[in-house]
Amino acid sequence: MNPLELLAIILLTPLASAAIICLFLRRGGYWASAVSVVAAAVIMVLSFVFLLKWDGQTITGSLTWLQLGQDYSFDLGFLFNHEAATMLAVVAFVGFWIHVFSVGYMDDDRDKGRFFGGLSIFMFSMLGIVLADNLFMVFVFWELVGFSSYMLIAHYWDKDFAAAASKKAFIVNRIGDFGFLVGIAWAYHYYGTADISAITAIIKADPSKTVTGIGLCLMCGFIGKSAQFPLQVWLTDAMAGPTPVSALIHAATMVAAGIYFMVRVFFLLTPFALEWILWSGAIMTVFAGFCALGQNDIKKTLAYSTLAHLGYMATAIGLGFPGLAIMHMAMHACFKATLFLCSGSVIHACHHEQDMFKMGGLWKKMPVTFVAFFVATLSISAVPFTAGYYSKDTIIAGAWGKFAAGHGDAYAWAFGLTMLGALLTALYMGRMLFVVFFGKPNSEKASHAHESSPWMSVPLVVLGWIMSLGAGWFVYHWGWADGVMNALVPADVAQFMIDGYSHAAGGWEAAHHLFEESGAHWVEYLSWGCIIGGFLFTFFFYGRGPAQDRLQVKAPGLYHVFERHGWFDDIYDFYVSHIQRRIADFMAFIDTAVIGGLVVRGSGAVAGLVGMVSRSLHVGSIHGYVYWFIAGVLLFGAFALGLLR
Amino acid sequence: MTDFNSLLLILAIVIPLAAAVALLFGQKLCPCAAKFIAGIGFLAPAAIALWLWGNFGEAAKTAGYAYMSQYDLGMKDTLGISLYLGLNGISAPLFLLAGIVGLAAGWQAINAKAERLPQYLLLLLIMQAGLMGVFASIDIFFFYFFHELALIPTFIMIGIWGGAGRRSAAMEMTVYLTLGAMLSLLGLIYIYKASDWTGFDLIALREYVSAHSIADAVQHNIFGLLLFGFGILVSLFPFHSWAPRGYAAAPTANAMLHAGVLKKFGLYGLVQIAVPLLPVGALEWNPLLIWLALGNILFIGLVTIAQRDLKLMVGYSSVMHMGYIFLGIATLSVAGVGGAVILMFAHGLSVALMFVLSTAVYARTGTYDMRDMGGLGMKAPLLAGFFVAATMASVGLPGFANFWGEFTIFMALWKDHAWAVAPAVLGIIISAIYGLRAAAAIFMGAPSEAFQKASAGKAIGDITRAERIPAIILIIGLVLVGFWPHSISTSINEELMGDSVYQPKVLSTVQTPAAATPAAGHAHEESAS
Amino acid sequence: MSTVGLNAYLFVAGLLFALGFFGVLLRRNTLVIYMCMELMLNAVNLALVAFSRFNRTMDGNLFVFFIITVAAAEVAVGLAIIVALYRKRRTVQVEELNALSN
Amino acid sequence: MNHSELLTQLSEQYVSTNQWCALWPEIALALLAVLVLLIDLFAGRLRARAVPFAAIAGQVVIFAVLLGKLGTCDPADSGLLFSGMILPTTLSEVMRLFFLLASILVCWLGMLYLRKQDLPRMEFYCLTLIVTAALMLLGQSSNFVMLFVALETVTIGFYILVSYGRNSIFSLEGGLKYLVLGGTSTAILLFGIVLLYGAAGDPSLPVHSGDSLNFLALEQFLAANPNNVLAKVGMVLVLCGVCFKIGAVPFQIWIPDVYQGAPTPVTAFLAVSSKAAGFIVLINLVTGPFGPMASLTVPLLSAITVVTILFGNLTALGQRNVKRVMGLSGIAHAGYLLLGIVALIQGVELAAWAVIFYLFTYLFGSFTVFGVMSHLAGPDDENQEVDHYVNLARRQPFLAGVLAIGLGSLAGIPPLAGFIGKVFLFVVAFQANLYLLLGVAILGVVISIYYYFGWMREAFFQEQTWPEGKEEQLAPIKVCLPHKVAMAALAIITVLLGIYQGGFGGGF
Amino acid sequence: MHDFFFYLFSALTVLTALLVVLCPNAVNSAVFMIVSFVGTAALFLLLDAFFLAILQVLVYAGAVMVLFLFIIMLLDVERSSRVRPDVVTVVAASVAVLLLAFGMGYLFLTGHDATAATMAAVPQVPGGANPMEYATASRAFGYGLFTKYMLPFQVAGFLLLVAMVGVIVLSKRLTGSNEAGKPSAQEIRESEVSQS
Repeated sequence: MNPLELLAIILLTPLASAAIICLFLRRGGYWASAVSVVAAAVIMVLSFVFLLKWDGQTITGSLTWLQLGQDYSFDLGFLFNHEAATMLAVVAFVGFWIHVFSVGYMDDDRDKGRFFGGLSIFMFSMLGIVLADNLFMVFVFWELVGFSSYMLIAHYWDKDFAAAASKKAFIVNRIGDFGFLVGIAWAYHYYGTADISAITAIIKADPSKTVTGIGLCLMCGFIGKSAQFPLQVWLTDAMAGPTPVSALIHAATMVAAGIYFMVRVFFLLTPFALEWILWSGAIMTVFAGFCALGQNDIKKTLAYSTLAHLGYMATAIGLGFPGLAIMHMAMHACFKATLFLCSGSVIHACHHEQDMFKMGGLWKKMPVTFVAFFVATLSISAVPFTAGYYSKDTIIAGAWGKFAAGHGDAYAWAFGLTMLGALLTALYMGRMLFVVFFGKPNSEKASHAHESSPWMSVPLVVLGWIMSLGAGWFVYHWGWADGVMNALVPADVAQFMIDGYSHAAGGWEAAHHLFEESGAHWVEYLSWGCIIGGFLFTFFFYGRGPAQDRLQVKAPGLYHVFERHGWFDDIYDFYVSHIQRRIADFMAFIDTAVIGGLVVRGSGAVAGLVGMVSRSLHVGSIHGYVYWFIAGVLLFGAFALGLLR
Repeated sequence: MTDFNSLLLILAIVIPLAAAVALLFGQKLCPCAAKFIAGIGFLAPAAIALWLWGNFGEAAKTAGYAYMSQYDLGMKDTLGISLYLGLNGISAPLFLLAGIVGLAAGWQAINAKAERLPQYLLLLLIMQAGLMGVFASIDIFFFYFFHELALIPTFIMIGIWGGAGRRSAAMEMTVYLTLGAMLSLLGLIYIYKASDWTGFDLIALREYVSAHSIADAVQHNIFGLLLFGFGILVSLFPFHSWAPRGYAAAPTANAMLHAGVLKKFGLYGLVQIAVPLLPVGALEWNPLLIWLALGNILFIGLVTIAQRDLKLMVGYSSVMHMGYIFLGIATLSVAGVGGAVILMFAHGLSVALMFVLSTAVYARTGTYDMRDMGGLGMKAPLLAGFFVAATMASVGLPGFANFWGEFTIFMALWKDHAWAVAPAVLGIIISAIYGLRAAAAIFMGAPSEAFQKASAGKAIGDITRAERIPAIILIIGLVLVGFWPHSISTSINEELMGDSVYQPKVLSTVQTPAAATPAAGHAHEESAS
Repeated sequence: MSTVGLNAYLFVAGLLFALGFFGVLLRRNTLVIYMCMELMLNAVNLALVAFSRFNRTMDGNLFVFFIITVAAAEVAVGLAIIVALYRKRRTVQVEELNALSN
Repeated sequence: MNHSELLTQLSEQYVSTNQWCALWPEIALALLAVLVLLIDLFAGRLRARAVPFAAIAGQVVIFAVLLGKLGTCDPADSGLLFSGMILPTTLSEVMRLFFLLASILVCWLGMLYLRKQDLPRMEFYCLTLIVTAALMLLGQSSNFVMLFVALETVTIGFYILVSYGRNSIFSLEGGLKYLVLGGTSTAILLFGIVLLYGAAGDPSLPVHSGDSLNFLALEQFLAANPNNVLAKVGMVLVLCGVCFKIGAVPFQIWIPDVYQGAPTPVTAFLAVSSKAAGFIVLINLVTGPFGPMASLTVPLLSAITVVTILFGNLTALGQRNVKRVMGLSGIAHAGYLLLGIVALIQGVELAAWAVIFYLFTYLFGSFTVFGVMSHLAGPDDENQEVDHYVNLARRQPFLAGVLAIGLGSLAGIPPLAGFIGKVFLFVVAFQANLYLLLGVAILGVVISIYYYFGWMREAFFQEQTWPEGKEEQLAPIKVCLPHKVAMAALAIITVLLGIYQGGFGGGF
Repeated sequence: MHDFFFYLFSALTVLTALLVVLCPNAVNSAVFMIVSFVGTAALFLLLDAFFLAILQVLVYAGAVMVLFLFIIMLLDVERSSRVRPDVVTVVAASVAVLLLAFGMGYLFLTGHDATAATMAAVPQVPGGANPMEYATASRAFGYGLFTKYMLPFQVAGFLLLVAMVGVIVLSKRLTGSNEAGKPSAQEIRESEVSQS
């Protein structure tokens, strides 16, 4: 089969699934989930078949979708290269397992049709972003993932917070899309094409043709989608959606799409744009880490963690290691999905209780979940030889390497911030681990918790036990882990992550190499120290299974800052409910009072007034009327005599 | 000349009229007979439009027009007016739009349970006939004539079957739209004069213009007249005050047809008549047009955000979207104008859909005030689904036809007016804000107290078949074009490519005699931005 | 032989016309107003005859004949109306005849 | 001096042109009027039905014959008739039809009106017939004497008709006002004629004429002496008189009061026929004798046009009495028509047809409305408020529909005839480059929408605060079949003329 | 001689006309009106329009003014005609009329004057050169009326018919009320005005 056709089938399968569910299975809950899961399975199988057969060459192909005039055409096309391969693997693999998990998690939900339809639409849109070969098409699917995200966040739509969160997510994403779209238009007119490969060729031929503005505008899209500063506010609210959604969309794939896109158009980014990304990413790692410490909600904590790790990815891009960012994205997809799924499992077990301090002591009741969570915690904290270690630590090290290689002080700052971020990761993850799983149950619901069904636990095992632990390791030590890996992961997928970028001077190896050159091994030790120190501190500070947050007790002010997320939401809320609304009301006032009232109806009133005056001239007296005549005669006569001209 | 398909074209106008006449004389008929007659009156044009659309690609064309036929009604020799019908690449999709929306509106109306239903349907049928005529006319006088024919029932329908505040709304709308119509009429007659009394036949006029173009100053004047005349009819900022109030007061089927199809008259006039015949004028008025269109998008967008009344909001949003279309026309390029035409098509479907659904919401909540709603989605999930789809369509989500229009316009706009892109794109945020806010306020969250009180003891069902079918008709149109824009873009593209005005080269040569003014204006905006 | 020319007659006619107008404007009695209108017609007649004489054509004189005929008919009808109105309103004063007004 | 020689000369010069056959419709009308008198005298009990029947049927026959002969004989062949008193043209032929049609409709309205009144009946038809005959002559006259006599026949006829409702002080007062103001305007007109006569006959001037009351002679004189002050003043005074007839500012002031006071059919007669007569005279004047004075007439009439359109429309705003509305809107229509006249003076020949066409649309539109008004009017004829039309669409949907068509046509709404009429006028105005006037005209049209639709609004839109009991108090309105047919015919013609103009559009 | 008579009669005409306007009593006005008409007739004589002078005296001074006087007496309007016009009316009317008179004066006193020389003798009946030549004999009227002005003459007849019918319509008492017993709205509203 033609590879393009295969890709098209992969892309269209979820669309077909969504269409079937939307048209026929709106009320057929189980059938809908079956269709959706089968579609996800087909995607996964076909993707891996495709990847295994792929020879590593870039595949492109397109057809015209809309043509107007000679110079404007909107193409539908695929650009399949290394980052696409990685992303495809991640989306297909993680997506499938989360689908499976959802079957269990959504077991008692009455709107399964809507949920699984949404998941299918999401898969479709996400795959579209992965495969798109031009900016226009990226934008199309960009919007569509935004929509599916909106739809899934609003799954519990009878809840006010879900309604608000979905709205917020979509609108904030649109703000990002505003810049994105401007950037696309700019790029399109500047380069005369929206095709990514064509633009690549142009820039390769003439590197001076990069424009900071275009990069920054495109970055807006990334900022919105990947919830970077200052548009990060929507992601934590997005946790209002069902947990599998949080896992798939708001942790593993969609939010990473921003990173993926930045990697795709990496060649467009000027040093200035990169530095901007670097700073925003690095600061986000710390900021989100602190905020995570102030959350009681298990999912919100994870959401901040996601923000922080997106910050890491951004840092990697900012450092100039797009491959590394992709790799971290892949690793993050594994462990963060695991963490979310675990939290989903816990929440499901605790009858939708999300407050960590009402849980506790769950490790005995839910061993599978616990193990998965534990492994993922290690991974996210970048404990050596777990998945996170290979990517995250390399980012920190890469930052140092850049600084050491004399590229500027900004890299030192980036290093410092990311390192602090690593410490914070250990802190909030440790806090979570100890609070949720150790000690004694703190509530009725937690005490009745029990392990979830196989639908949920199997994905936990696959994603958590195996992938979180092994992904990076397999990747890195590919050469001698052949036997194990072959059974689980297609060889090439892992390989791309390494050598797909090594030659691009922006991959994992490049970063690692740079770091090795600097010879600063203390960095490694420091990061280990951070991890160990962080865990120890949390172990002692929070204790096992506490009923309340000790930080909140000891330092309420600080905790409040963390909890309120630096009052970002409040500022935005203030803007929306006061400033924007006042402006809108004022405009509406102008519209109704001035334009509609004063001008339009005012002129009507003036006409009416003049009419009243002229009407009052009809006094009814003959005399009054004869005056008109004599006036008329005089005027006419004067006119004839030339007195009026 | 008059072959079968040409006959069909005129039948698309005559059948609704005949149905209207039948209803007029058959007022004593039983309601089902009236419904049946009206049903034929709506179904026939839609079917004909689809058929003609399907055959458009293969049809024999003269000067880009297919299915031509001409009838002299007495003014051909003196005023050069004749009933001259045909479809070209731009009018054909809009003709189709008129057919589709007409069918949807007709269906809605037939099931509307309106008081004095036969009269209601009668007026709607007249409107439908006018709409079919507008886009089928080659003669620009009849183009105008049919528009007015379709406009008149609006006033009456608003007055009789309208909602709150209809008396003043109908009056304001009538007076205001008459002003617009009169200005555009003057403009059209002016064209007749400026072209040495060639007549009102668009084909001949184009030939005339290509042979000897109209003097620049005259072009300037005519285009100004047409711009403001059409602008009022299309609710160009700041001439829009009639629209939201009018739509809010209008009965649903009427609002669907008016906002969906009739309003496209002015835009269509600009694309087909004003710009091709008066390229220099278009160029000179362009800067102002862009500013006004941005006013539509930004100012009206913000006003829309402030609306609490669902129907007013839909009305305002429809005004806002006109801004995009004006921008598309202002690009004066194939892409931009093509995008504008696509958006005209798409907006026609989506706004009609919004009106259907708003009415469906009203039927359940008993109010249009969004603050008194909430949580309707739990009781009417399908309605909610439709509504969200409609919102997303009007917000410009890919997969719906609107996206193509908006996106293409943004892309085309950059070429000559890069500064205007950013403010224009701001509109996508604004429309997302009000669209989603409405969806959330109506369908999501917990029911408001007022709604709980109002709906206490009432069974609120999901969308009924009468409401569903128009909605489905419209959504199918939106999605089909959304997924396969070629379906309408091909003919538009061909037509526009044949139009020398929209070609970049020709414009620049045309520009030279009057280059000073537009160039200066342009430079001014560049610095202003 | 006289030195009085056409213009002298015309001036007299004009003066009569103006006086007639003055009366129409000034008087409140409908009958007198009506008489003043006859005065205006009379002025016209005078001018017409003068022109006719000085232009040496008969048409002016013949026109006067028609004007007198019409004036007589008008007077008859007008007086009938005034009388009928007087029967209803018991007045012929202009200021009291303003039932029709805004 | 040989008297027989003189007589021979006279008969050769003047009597040989007296072709009475050319005036057969006028003569037939006059005879019909006499017949009506005779019927009234002798028919006894039958007369209540016989008189209107005879009047209408007779006119219809004349109308049919005239219509049949239209275009078969070229009036230009006959040339000057009655020693230059009469100059039939295609235009005047058409206007004959116009006046006949209007007269038939007035008689029809008269039947409706007189049914509700305690008034003498027969004389109404007799007067209408004679006035119509005079109107027809007026349209053809090409001599000021003829013009004056015909005009006075019309005017005196109208004095009587306006005061016809003699039981009503309003009718009589309207008659008196029309009498005084009409008399004044007659005097002004006469003074103007005299000055023209004097100037054109002055032997000391070039191209003076021995027949200086004749239009042709006058035209030649004015062409040769464009700066003669007497002639200029005479001309504007004549225009004053004509402006009184057509109701142009500042000679429009009588209109609302007189229209309100006059019986409804007479109001219609005044609004349509009298105004049309003014316009046909104006057309004859500006294309004939005043043609050379375009430099004076164009600015003067342009200014009048502007003021007339604005005054008529603005004053009609907020007017509640429908007869006054019709009057004031009639002023506005006169303004639109003046637009055509100005274009005509500028040399746009089509303009005459535009004016005629507009007059026809105005006729159909007006009579449609007046027909409805006559049905709704109570015995107190002058008291017809817009408020009486509330809920008409429910009480009598047929009348409401007809009213809507009539008002729509007057407002100039497609697809009704009035719209085409306006388009026609606009086109000719464009041909004459009258941009300012066009601007004012559309402003006027826009304003007019307000009161026309305000009226329609009362008829159609249900009053939300309509008290429950009030509806029953209103007597049901009955429309007999013949009246229904008549009104439906008017409405249908109004619609058809908007869609298909046929010969109307092309100058016959 | 001619001049003297002109000044005399024109002064008489104008002054009596002024008195017509100014006389508060309608009867007096009517009487002065008759004098004014006679003065005009005299001016006609000066202009060699003998037939018209006679006609003027007969029809105007004789018939019309007598009719006026008759009606004035009949209506007995002395009561209200005593009311003097208010100042505003006087001023406004005077200003308007002065403007008018000024215009007339401007028109007639500044224009070219056909001098007395053109007042040359006129024949009794028209000569052969111009059948409508000015002539003093009343026969000349006949020539005009029955040849050139035949049609207006006939129409004038109908005009008189109209006037006659009109006066009858306006004045005759209806014998059999068509819809008797139905009080009209006017009657109710005008109940304060007593019927004659």
